[in-house]
Amino acid sequence: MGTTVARQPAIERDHALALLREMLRIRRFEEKAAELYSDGKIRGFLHLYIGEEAIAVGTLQALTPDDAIVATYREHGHALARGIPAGAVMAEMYGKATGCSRGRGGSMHLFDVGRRFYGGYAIVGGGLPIAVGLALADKLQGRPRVTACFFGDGAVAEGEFHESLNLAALWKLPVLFLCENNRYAMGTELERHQSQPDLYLKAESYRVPAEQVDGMDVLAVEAATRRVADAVRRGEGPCFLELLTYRFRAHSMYDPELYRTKEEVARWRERDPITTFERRLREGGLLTDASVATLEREVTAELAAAVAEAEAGPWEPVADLLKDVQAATQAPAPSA
Amino acid sequence: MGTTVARQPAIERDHALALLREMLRIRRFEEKAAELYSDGKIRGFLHLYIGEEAIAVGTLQALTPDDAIVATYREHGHALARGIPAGAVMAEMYGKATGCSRGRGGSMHLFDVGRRFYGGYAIVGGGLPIAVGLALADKLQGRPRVTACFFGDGAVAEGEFHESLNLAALWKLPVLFLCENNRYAMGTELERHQSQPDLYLKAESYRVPAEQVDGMDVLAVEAATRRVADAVRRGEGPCFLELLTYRFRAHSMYDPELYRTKEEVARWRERDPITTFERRLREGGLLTDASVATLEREVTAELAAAVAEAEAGPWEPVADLLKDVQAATQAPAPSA
Amino acid sequence: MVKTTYREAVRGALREALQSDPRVFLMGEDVGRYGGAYACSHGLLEEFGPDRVRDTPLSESAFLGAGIGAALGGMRPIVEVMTVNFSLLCLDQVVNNAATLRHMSGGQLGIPLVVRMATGAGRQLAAQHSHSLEGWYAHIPGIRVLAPATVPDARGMLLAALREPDPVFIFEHAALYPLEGELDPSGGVADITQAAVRRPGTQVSVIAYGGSVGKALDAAQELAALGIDVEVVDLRTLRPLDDATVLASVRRTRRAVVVDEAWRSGSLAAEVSARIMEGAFYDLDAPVARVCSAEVPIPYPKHLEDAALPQVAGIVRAVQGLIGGARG
Amino acid sequence: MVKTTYREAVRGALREALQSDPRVFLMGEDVGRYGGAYACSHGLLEEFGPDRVRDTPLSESAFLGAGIGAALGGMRPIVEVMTVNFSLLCLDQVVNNAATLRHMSGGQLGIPLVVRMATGAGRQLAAQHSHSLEGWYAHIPGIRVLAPATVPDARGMLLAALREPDPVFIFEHAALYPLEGELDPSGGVADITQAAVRRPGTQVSVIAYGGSVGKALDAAQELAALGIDVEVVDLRTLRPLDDATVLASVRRTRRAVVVDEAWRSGSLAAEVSARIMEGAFYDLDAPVARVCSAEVPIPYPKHLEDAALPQVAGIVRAVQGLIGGARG
Ligand SMILES: Cc1ncc(C[n+]2csc(CCOP(=O)(O)OP(=O)(O)O)c2C)c(N)n1
Ligand SMILES: Cc1ncc(C[n+]2csc(CCOP(=O)(O)OP(=O)(O)O)c2C)c(N)n1
Ligand SMILES: [Mg+2]
Ligand SMILES: [Mg+2]
Repeated sequence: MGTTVARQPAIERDHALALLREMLRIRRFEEKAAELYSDGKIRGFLHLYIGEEAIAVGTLQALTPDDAIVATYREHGHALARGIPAGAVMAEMYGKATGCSRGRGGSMHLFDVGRRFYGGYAIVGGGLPIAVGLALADKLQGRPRVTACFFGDGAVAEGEFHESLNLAALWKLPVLFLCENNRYAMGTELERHQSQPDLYLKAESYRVPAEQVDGMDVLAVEAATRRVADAVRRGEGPCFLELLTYRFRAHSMYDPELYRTKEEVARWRERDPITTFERRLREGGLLTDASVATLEREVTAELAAAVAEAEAGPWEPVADLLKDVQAATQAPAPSA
Repeated sequence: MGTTVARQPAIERDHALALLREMLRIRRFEEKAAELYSDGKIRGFLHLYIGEEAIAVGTLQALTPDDAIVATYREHGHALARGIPAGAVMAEMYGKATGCSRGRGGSMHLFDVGRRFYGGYAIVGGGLPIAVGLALADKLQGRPRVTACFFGDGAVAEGEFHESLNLAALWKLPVLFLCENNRYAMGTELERHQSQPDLYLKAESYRVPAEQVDGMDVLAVEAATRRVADAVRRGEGPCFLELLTYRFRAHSMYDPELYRTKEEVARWRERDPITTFERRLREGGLLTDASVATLEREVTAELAAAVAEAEAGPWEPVADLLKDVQAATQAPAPSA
Repeated sequence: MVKTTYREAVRGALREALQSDPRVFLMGEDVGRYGGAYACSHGLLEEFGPDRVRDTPLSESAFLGAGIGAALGGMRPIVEVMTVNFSLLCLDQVVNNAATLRHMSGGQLGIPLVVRMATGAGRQLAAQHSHSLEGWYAHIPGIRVLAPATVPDARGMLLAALREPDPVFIFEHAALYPLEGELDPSGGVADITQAAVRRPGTQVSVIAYGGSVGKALDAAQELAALGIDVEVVDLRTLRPLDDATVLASVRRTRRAVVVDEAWRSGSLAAEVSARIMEGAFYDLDAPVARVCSAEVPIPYPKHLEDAALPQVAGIVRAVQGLIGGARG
Repeated sequence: MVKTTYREAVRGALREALQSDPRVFLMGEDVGRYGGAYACSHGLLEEFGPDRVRDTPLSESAFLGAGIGAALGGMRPIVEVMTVNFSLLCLDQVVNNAATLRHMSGGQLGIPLVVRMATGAGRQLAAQHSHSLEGWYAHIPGIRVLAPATVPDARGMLLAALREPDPVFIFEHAALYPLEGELDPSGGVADITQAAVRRPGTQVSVIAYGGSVGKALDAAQELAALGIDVEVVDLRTLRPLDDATVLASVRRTRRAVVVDEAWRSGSLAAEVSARIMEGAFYDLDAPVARVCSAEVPIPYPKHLEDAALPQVAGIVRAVQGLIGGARG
């Protein structure tokens, strides 16, 4: 297919506000998470999605509750946009038993099987085969569902990317591959880890339809996702979206960011998916200072409640350490 | 680049006879090996190259003694075409201490470091990263050499193929990727294991120049190899040749060949690289019954000597079992 | 009871599973058109069709991971990794996903996945095709590891594995496929929690699994002729190990030899020895001995391969050494 | 003598190697511009340039294999696999190529390759980033496996590894990088054949390696206060194991506890226990005990991670158990 010029569909106000709200929820949540990390409330690795919110929000808007999500260790945004309560996500990052993974996974391993959110994978590329298998199960059971699989530009270099794309294409599986190309794999710039930096061209080499989309434009992301998700759901095989974006913050809280300039970051910040969208809505007369203030107030309130819930949550008792290493009970006998 | 019509360069007689002789040497060697396998002289896995000889002969004709070779478990032809004495190869297949790997590797693991023949790899795809590393060593030491890496169509599905092509292309390493596309990975046909069966297109997706070549035409193979090998040696980065061929025999001696029809095999046998080349030379008046008879006589004599050498060769003493698991002595101290 | 082979027992179990449970499907390299590298799925593609018997590309990591995903999606996949040698390419999916997701998700995810692979040496396939890595799999929390050594276990353990809610890895020693034995075709699932005493004895316990059980029984025969009464224990389940059966045997015999086709250092035999140390130290009359493979890439020639692998003669020597070496 | 850190000792050794041998180059994910995930190569790209300090794509199998090939081609590559957790993706290259080619080629090929990786848990990185798989590497014939536990070893073992004609794998416990210690900057290569007695003692030998050595020493302190005199042995080289030092210690103390951050079943601790069984059984007053990680994917919350890993208190209890449990 190739690059599509970011279209400018007529914006419907409530929907636009919903998109803005979702992006803001993620932004404020992660800004708070960074604070809590400094306070030692959150530990381990913390990978912020700040700057990339339009992707999680735009793509997940276009998917249904029946669809499955497979994400990476940089998945707070996807979890929140999927509807996992902020309190459950924050509690997970605290490591509390009330967390969405009972506190065992932390920031990198958010799960919510009820919402078909199949997690948070911290081995780069490790989620792709899982997504292929979820889609295979749907196809074998004749369920018109999409499995949306998020991964970064760095993951594209891993062998599992290659094997997974071939398998999904060969078997025409309903996988929507969503490549969050933020131009860096940790400290290694795209051109220094990919011989072909136009990643959607790689996808096409598997005969997978692929497009490049402006990942800083939530409407463009949503529109592209709707377009291809329907094809995937109809059983036409996998599709691939390369979502061009940028990570505003360090790779993780350990990263001294020696590999890029403040200027480069500043240039990209001008394309902040939230502020640009907000400006656009104001220009379109869809947003007023008052409505922004309300939005911010509501988001802040939700966040405060989430933190309170995380603080109040209990720790899993040490006695339960070995619980669920394997299932307590055996599976039911074959149905036939 | 894309497909090149197999050109018909003017044939120089001595050279043509040399090519024919090399292909015949391989053919007769393997026909004998099949016999010896039934006799129990050769054991383990035996993968015959019969039908694909034009590739090993054509490519290696175009390479120099300084170039390195990395091959697969189907590498008798490459070893012989590289100049490893037939006796040393046959002795290896017998498991004799006089074999080119001291008998330890057998058919799948032929080595001759003096001839820069870096082996025989039996984990599909496992040789590609090794080839990339050999080429990296040449580049770092400023040696204008090519590392020729042979692998099959099935290997293209492995993650290591993907990682190796990206790395070689990214670092502009002097690797010549030689894909022996014989249309089957064991019993699985090309279209059933590759979503994009035109494998050279995959290579192009890494920005590696690639061509499809008639692998049944020894002259076309040689010409294409010369063309691209020079570019690789000059430091222009890796190249990829997809050599279209067919395996006339079973995958291994265990294979009942349930997955293809006798008719399909028969159709391909009409394109036998040896008989077709022979016919062409006769038509060009370059070959007479007499010269063919001489050739066959010489090849038969060499083969008989090789078998005799293998038969006569000693077994490695059991006492040496642990020899060379690690080097006996330490390496010299750093040069500087 | 019918006379059949280990291979046919596996094939029969696969067939029965595909017939009895629509969620079951088989996936792997050449399991379909080729009929399986070891012919364990011969004819199944024709009988069950390409949706349920799926030939995969050479992509161990992707199709093992796809098996995990399909299990999460409600299927009961049986993944065949052609041999353990190639399973290194998907070990990340095993360790970090298959074995981990249930616990790491706080119990939300279950992965009823069965993975079968051929293992072991002895057929002159040389260093890259002769590994015995069951011990590595037995190190991984969250999975169950089985090593059927008999015709009934080849069938019954596979059927039992399909009842498990968590990943089960079944290691079939390639040398066993032609093994003949009696089978009750209507026999149900096998117990997959206990080791089995294959031959009762009083003086020394020889503990083995998979392809080494037969060698242990042969050694016991020879030793019987020499007047040494050996008990042979087949571990059967490598994870979790059945300590109770092993320790009970050793407490009776007061001496043990552990046989393992893996390289000695870091072998599963080391774990068995350590557990006997911990559980029966005061009952031992002599140190537990190990008969394992030499620490060398397995060479191609028969005489060197034989020298590298555990053999009956070596087991006999080890047992005699214990009897000799015993105190008082 | 200078006061420095484990991290700086590694960095200094890398720098010295790059300076002293033009064949040496460093390759791995983010070793260059980023400065190394653990800052062990900070500044080296600037000093030695992109040919000798090479950032790789996320392609563990390709760049580990490329290290093997470059070594075959006359270079002396140092490959950094960011952490052991990711090394599963290149384990095939390690087992089937790096460890095998010399023997399988009849001695023709040599692979002077050094591979470094961070290992271990303890920083709340959860199940996929907390593995301790040194024991698996120690199972592989054809390679040498090192686990520096001190600042001098962090430097000296790396320099020694670069002298080896065969692949050497160095496991740096991530929790040790900030460790401070005295270093002789002009000190040469370290011995990489022997274990070291880090603290002499008479009543119990506590055998540990890598990140557990410090815990063993702390436990010895506490036990001294309780009047129990503990000897602490640092294995240092995990393959080949230095049996002599271990057995000599156990023969003196007649009791041993093996500490290993790996999961208990199939841990390197099992191998050490089995070797003591085989080499010092008649000298033991009590069964060898193991203190290992719980058999569970390592959880994220601190209290659960602490509960899953070996701790000083657990080592103390194990030693007391032996003293209590001894006969006569
Ligand atoms: C297999 C593997 N190798 C290395 C790492 C260490 N690591 C974590 S994130 C990362 C960069 C991934 O980049 P990308 O895929 O672009 O995702 P991003 O972080 O930019 O969102 C690396 C190298 C890992 N987690 N897994
Ligand atoms: C990683 C791996 N998986 C599976 C196998 C078993 N196997 C050996 S050869 C082969 C087919 C390879 O096909 P291709 O690459 O096309 O080479 P060809 O045999 O056709 O020359 C397979 C599946 C293997 N050796 N290695
Ligand atoms: Mg990125
Ligand atoms: Mg092929």
